[in-house]
Amino acid sequence: MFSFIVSRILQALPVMFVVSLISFAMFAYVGDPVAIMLGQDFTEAQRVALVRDLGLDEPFFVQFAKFVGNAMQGEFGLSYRLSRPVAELIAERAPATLELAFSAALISLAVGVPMGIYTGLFRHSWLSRFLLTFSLVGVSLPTFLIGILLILVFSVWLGWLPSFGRGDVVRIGWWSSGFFTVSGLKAMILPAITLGLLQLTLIMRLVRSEMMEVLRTDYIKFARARGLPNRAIYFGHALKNTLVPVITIAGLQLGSIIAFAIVTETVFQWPGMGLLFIQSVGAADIPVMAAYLMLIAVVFVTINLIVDLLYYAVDPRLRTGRGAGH
Amino acid sequence: MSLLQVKNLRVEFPTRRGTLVALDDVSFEIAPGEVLGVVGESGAGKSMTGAAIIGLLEPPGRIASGEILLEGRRIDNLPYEKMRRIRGREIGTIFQDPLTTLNPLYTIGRQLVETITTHLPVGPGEAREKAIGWLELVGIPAARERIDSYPHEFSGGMRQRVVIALALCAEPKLIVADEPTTALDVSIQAQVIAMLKTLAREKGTAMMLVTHDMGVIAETADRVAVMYAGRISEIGPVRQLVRHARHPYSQGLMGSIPPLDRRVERLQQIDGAMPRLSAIPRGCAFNPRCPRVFDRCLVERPELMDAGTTRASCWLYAEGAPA
Amino acid sequence: MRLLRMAALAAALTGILASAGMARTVRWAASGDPNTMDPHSQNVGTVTMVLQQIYDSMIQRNRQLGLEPGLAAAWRQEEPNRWRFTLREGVRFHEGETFTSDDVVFSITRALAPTSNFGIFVDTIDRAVAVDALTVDIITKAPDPILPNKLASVMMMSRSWSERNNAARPQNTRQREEMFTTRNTNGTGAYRLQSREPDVRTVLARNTGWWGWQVPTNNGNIDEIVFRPIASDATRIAALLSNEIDFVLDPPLQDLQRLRSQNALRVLEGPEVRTVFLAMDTARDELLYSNVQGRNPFRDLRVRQALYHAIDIAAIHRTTMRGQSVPTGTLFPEQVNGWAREEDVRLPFDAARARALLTEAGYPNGFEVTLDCPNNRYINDEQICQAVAAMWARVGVRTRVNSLPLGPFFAKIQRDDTSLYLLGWGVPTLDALYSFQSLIATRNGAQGDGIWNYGRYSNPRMDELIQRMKVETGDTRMATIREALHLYREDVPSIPLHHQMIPWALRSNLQIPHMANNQPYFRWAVMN
Amino acid sequence: MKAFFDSDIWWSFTRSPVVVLSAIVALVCIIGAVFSPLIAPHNPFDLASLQLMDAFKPPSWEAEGDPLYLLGTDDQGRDMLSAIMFGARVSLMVGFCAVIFSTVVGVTVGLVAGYMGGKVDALLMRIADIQLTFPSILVALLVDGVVRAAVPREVHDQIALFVVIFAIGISNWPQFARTVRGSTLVERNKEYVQAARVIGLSPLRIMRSHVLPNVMSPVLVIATLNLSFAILAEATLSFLGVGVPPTQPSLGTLIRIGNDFLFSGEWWIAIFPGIALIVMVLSVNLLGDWLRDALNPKLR
Repeated sequence: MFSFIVSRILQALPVMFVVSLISFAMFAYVGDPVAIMLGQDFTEAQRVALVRDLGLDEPFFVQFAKFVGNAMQGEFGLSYRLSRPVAELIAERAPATLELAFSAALISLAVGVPMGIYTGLFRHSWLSRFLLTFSLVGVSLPTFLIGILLILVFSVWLGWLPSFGRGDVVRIGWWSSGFFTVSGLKAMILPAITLGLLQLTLIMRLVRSEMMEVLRTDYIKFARARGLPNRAIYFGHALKNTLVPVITIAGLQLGSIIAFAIVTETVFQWPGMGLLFIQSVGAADIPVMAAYLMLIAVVFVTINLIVDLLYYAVDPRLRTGRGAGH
Repeated sequence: MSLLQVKNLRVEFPTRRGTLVALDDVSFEIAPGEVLGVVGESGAGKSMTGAAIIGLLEPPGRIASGEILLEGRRIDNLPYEKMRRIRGREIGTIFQDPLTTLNPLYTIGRQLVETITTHLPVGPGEAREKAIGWLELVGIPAARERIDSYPHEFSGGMRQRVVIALALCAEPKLIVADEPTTALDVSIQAQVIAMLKTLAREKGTAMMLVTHDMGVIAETADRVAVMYAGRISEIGPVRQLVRHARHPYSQGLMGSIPPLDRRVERLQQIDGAMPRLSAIPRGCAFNPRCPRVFDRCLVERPELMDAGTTRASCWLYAEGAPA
Repeated sequence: MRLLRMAALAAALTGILASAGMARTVRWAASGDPNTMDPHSQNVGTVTMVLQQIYDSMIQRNRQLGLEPGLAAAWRQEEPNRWRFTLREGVRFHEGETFTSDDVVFSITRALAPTSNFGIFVDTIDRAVAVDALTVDIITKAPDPILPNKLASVMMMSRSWSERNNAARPQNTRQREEMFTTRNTNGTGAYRLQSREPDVRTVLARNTGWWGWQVPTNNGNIDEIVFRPIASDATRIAALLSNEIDFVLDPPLQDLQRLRSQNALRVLEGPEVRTVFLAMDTARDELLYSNVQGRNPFRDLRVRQALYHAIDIAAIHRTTMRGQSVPTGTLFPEQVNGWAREEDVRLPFDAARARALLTEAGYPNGFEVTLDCPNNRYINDEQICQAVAAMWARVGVRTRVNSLPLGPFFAKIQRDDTSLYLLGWGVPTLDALYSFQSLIATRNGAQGDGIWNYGRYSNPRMDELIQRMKVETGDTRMATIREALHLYREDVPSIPLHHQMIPWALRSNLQIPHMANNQPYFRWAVMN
Repeated sequence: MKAFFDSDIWWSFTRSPVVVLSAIVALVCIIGAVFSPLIAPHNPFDLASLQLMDAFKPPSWEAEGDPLYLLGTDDQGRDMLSAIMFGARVSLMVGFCAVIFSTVVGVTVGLVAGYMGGKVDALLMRIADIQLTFPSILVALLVDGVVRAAVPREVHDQIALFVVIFAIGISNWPQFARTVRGSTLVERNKEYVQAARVIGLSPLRIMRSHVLPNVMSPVLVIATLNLSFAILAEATLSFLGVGVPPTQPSLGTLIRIGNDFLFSGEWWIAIFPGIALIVMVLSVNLLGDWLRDALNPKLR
C-alpha cells in the first residue's frame, strides 16, 4: 500500500516537472516582464537593474530552480492586472471554485451513475430512450447556453434562485464556504447544475456502455447460468465491474469540471479561480495564468492519485503486486 | 422416463435480410445419469442448443417452435424467474473459457457461497463448508486456505475446476458443458475431463457435453449427436456411431479421429466448408459436400430416420435410395 | 470530528444570523470594479464612486452639485494667491486619528506627487501651510478662481496612518505597484470599508460617528453597502430583476424599457456631466495603427472634419443609445460653467462632404485605422465604436475596432499607444477649464496640463487661451472660454459625439438622489 | 460505391429516420455555411453596408419585422440570418480544421508509437497521458492565453483564427493517438503485417498500406464526435471572449453579443445563433453516435 502510493507520487513528478517548466516558460519568456514592469520611460541603467533584481541574468536552470522553489512556497509574484500577490488572489478564489466543483461532481455522480445503470440494464425501455436522447442533447448544449437558460427561467421568470455570485459565505479560517447559509446554498444550485450537466450526461453514457460491456461478459452469463437472481447479477457482479473503468474516467471527468468551471463562473459571475483565470487570459496576466496552471496540475495529480487508490481498493488484481490480465 | 427431452426445437434469428434459422427441428433425449456428446463444426448449433436448454439464448435469437422438457415439465416457455430457479439448481452449466467465466473482483469462495445459498436452504456458514467440500472434490489443493483467493490467483486448469465446482455445487441433475476443455492446455484436458466424468458418475448427474473434440466424446459419452448446419445429422450410441457412422458427414468426422486421445484442430477430411446460416442450400444441407449425393438430396430435406444402429438424417437410408 | 461539526454549525448559525439581520443593506452593482482603494491614484469614476463614501474632502457637493462645507467649515480667498480654510472640529478618522490641518497639508502634498492622478485638482497649488491645528492656508502659484471647485475632488487622508503604512505617496498603477492603500482605507467619511475582495465584493459599513450625520440634509439611513461588480450586462440585469440587487448604477440601455415596466423597480433618468468623444493622434508623423505610410492623416484638419461629417449622430442617438444621449458639438454639457449654446453646434452628417474632404486631403480611397475602444466604461461604448466604424467605412475609412476592458484600455492609451480612441470625460469641477486643460492643452509636464490628451493635440493659440482661463476671472474669463470653444469647433482636436444620459435602476423602496456626476451619495440614500 | 450502398452501414443509415434527418440537417448547415458568401441575403462583414437605422428589427413574422431581414437584425443593423450563416461558416471551419489537425497529429503519433514500440512508444504515450490529464478546454484556453501574451495584439488578431484552430486541435490529439496505438499494436502482430515485415517492406509503407486502413473506422468515429466537441469548444472560447477575432464572429461570438439583449425583449439576437449552434452540434453528435454503433455492431 505504502509503496504503491510512493510509486504513484514518483510517477506524478515528471508531470509536475513538465507543467512547471511550461509555467516557468510562460512566466519568464512570454510578454517580456521587464518591458511590462518598466513601462514607457526608462534608462538603460534602470533596465539592467531590473533584470538583475528579477534574476533574469542568471542561467536558465538557476532561474527555473528559483521559480520552482518559489512556487512550492506558493510564491508567484504580483498579478500584472490587479497588482496583488498571485498566491493571495488564488487562495481567495479557490474555495469558491472547489465548492462549486464539488457540488457539480456530486450531482453528476449521484444522478449520472444511477441513470447509466438504468439505461444499461433496460436498454429498450422508453425511459432509457428518453434519457439517452436527453443525454445527447445534454452533450450538444454548450455549458454557457445552459447557464443562460437556467438564469432566464429560474431567476428571471420564476424568481426562485439567484442568478449570480455565491450568496452569503461563512469564513472558516481562510476558507470561505457557501454551504452553511441558505443564500449560499441557493446560489449554488444553478451553477452546480450548469457545471454538472455535461459531466452527468458523460458519466451516464460511460456507465451505460460499461454496464452493457460487462453484461456481455462470460462471467455475467455464467452468473445467470448459475441461476443467481437479477439483483445479485446487476448490483453485485455487473456494477462492481462497471465501476472499475468508471472510476478512472469519472475521475478525469471530475477533474475537467474544474476546467469547465471557467465557463460557468463567467456566466454566473461566480467569484472563483475560473473567473480570475479568464480575466487573466483576457488581460494576458501571465503570473496568474502560470500559477493557475500549476495549481490545476496539482489538483489533477491529486485526483489521479485518489483514482488510483480507489482502483486499488476495488480491483484485487492490483493488490497482488503484478497485475494479471492487463 | 428421460431427464431431458428436446422436441423439434427451432431457433431463429431475425435479421435485416430475413430470418436466419439457427436450429431446425432438433430433437433428442437425455436419460438420467447419461452423458450425451454433441459434436460438429463451429457454427453447427451445438452451443446454441445448450443455450436454448438453459433458456439463455442471446437476443435477438428466440425459440420459434418446439419444446424442451425437463423431467416431463416444459421449461422452454417458463417465466424468467421460474427458469432462473432451474438454472444452477436443476441444470448446471460449464462454459468454455475459465479465464473469463469467473468474476475477477470476487473471491471464488464468495461466488460458490452465493450459488449455494441461492439454491439450497443453507446458511452462509454451512454453505462455506459445502463450498470447501466441492473445491476438494474438484481437486483444488488446500481448498480451505484457497477459498478466499481471487480467480486470478489460480492457473487456468485450476480455474476450470472451480467453474466445475460452481456448476455442480447446487447438485443439479443435468450439466450442460460447453466445450469445457477447449481453452485448457492439452496436458490438463484429460485430467479435467476425467474428473468431470468421475464426478458426474458419482453424483448420478446427466451431462450434455458439447465439444468438437471427437477424442473427448469417444472417451466420455454414452451417446453422441452429430450436428450440421443447425440440425442433427446423426444420433446414436457412442460405440456404434464412432465405429459405424451412417451419415456421410459423420463418416467424414469419424475418419478424423486420431488413434490416441489427441485433440483435433480441424475436421479437414471433408472437402469444403459448412454453409453459412444465410445460405443453407435447398434439400439436404450437406449436399454440396456429400460424396454420395443424389437427386433427392438436392430437393428434399431428410428427417432423422432409422439407419441401423443409429438414426441419421440422410436419404441413403430411406426407401428407394440408390444402393 | 464532533468538534469540527460543532464549529461548522456555529459558523452556519452566525452566517444565517448575519444574513437575516435587521441592518438596512443596499446591494449595489455596476459593471466595473475600482482597481484601487488609493484616493489619489486613479481619477476614474469607478474608483471615486466607492471612495467618496469613505473619504471626505474639505468642500463637498450638495444635491445640486453646488458646493457646501465639508471638512472645512469655512473658506475665504484672503489674497489672490492665498486661501484660508477653517476646519471642522472634532472630526476623527475611521481608525481613531483626529483630523487636523496637518492631514490637509499631507493630503494636498500627496495629491501633488508625481504618481498622483489627481494633479489636475491641485495644479495651481504651490503649497499648503498649517496655520494652527484647525486652520490651513493654501498658497497658489497664480490666482485660481475655481480652487474650491477643484478641492471638492481632493480626498483627505491621515498623515500618521499613511506614513505608518508606507503610503505617503499615491500608488503607481502604471508600474503595477501594490501598496497598503491598494486595499485599505482610513477616511473620515460616512462609511468605512469593512471588507474588500477585488472583482468580487466591497462591503462598506455605516460610520455612526460621522460628523455629517449631524447635518439635517444627510438623511441617509443605510447601514451597510455591498458593492459587487457584475461585468455582464445580462447577469447584472437578471440580478436586479430577481431581487438580488437593489441598485444598478449602469443598467444597460436596452433593458430600460423592461425595467420601467416593473412595479418593484424604478429608473431614475438624468443627464450626466460627461461627454463622449473620439480623439486621435495628431502628434506623430506616422500613425502607429494605420496603413498610411510616411504621413499622419489626422494632422490634416480636412481629414478630421471628414470623419466628423461622416458620423450620423442621430442614428447613434436613436438606435445605439436608445434616446439616452444628448448629441453635442462641443466639449462639455450645459451644466458646466462656460458652456455656450452658439458653440454647441455639430458639423452636419454629410457623407458626400466627408468623401470630398478626404479626396481633397489626398485620401480618395480612404485609409485603414484602428480605433481603441473601452468595452465596459461608458454606456454602450463598444457599440458606439462599431457604429462609428460602419459609418466611416461608408466614406472609405476602414476602421478596425479594438475593444478592451477599461484596465488594459486606459493602460494602453496612457502609454500614448494609440492612433484613435474613444473617451468619455466628466467634469467634476463643473468648470470649462477642467476639460480644456486635461484634454486639449499641450502636455507640458505641468500638473494637469494635457494629462488626458493622449492624441497629444497641440495648438499654441489654444494653450494660450487655456493658460488665461487659469488666472482670469469674471467676464474676461467667460470670453476666453468662449473663444476656446469656438477654436475647438473650428480645429476639431477631437470629434464630440454626445453627453451621456445616465439612467440608474433601483428598487422602489430605495431613494437616492440622481446625480449628474454619476456618483451615488449614500449619505442621502433612504431605504424603507 | 455500389458496395457502399449495399453495405450494412448504408442499411442501418436508412433504417433510422433520426439519423437520416440529422444527416440532412448537417448537410444543410454545411452548405449554408460554406456557400454563405453566395447565398446569404446580406454581407454582415461589409461595414459600409450596415444601416444603423435598421438595427434591432425583430424577425420578419413579428409585427415590426422587415421582410428584408428574415430573422431580424442585431444592434448594428446586421441581418441575423446572414450573420448566423457566416458565423456557422467560421464555427464549422474552425471545427473541421481543428479535427483534421488533431487527427493528423494523433494518428501519426499513434502509428509511430504502436509500430515502433519500446522507448518511443513509452515516451509518446507518456506525453499523451500528461496531456490527457488536462481537460482539453483548459489546454485550449492556455494555448490561446499564451499566444495572446506572446504576440502583439494586432498580430494576434490576424492569426487568431489559426490560434484557435491550433488550440482546439492540439488539445485533442491524445484521444486519436491512444486509439490508433491500440489498434496498431493489434495489427502489428497479425500475420500479414509480420509477413510484410519479413519481405522487407519499409515501416512507412507497412503502416500506410496495412495498418492505417484498419484503424480508420475508430478514427472516423472519434473524428465525428470530436467535430461536435471542437465546434462547442470554439463557441465556448468565443463566448468567453478569447476565441475568434471579433471581425470574424462565429456562432459563439454572436451568442455572446446577443446575451446582452436577452432580457430586453430582443431575444432573437441570442436565441437564433443558439438554436443554430445546438442544431448543428446535435446533428453531428447523432451522426457520430450512429456511426459508432454502426461500425461497432456488438455495441448495439
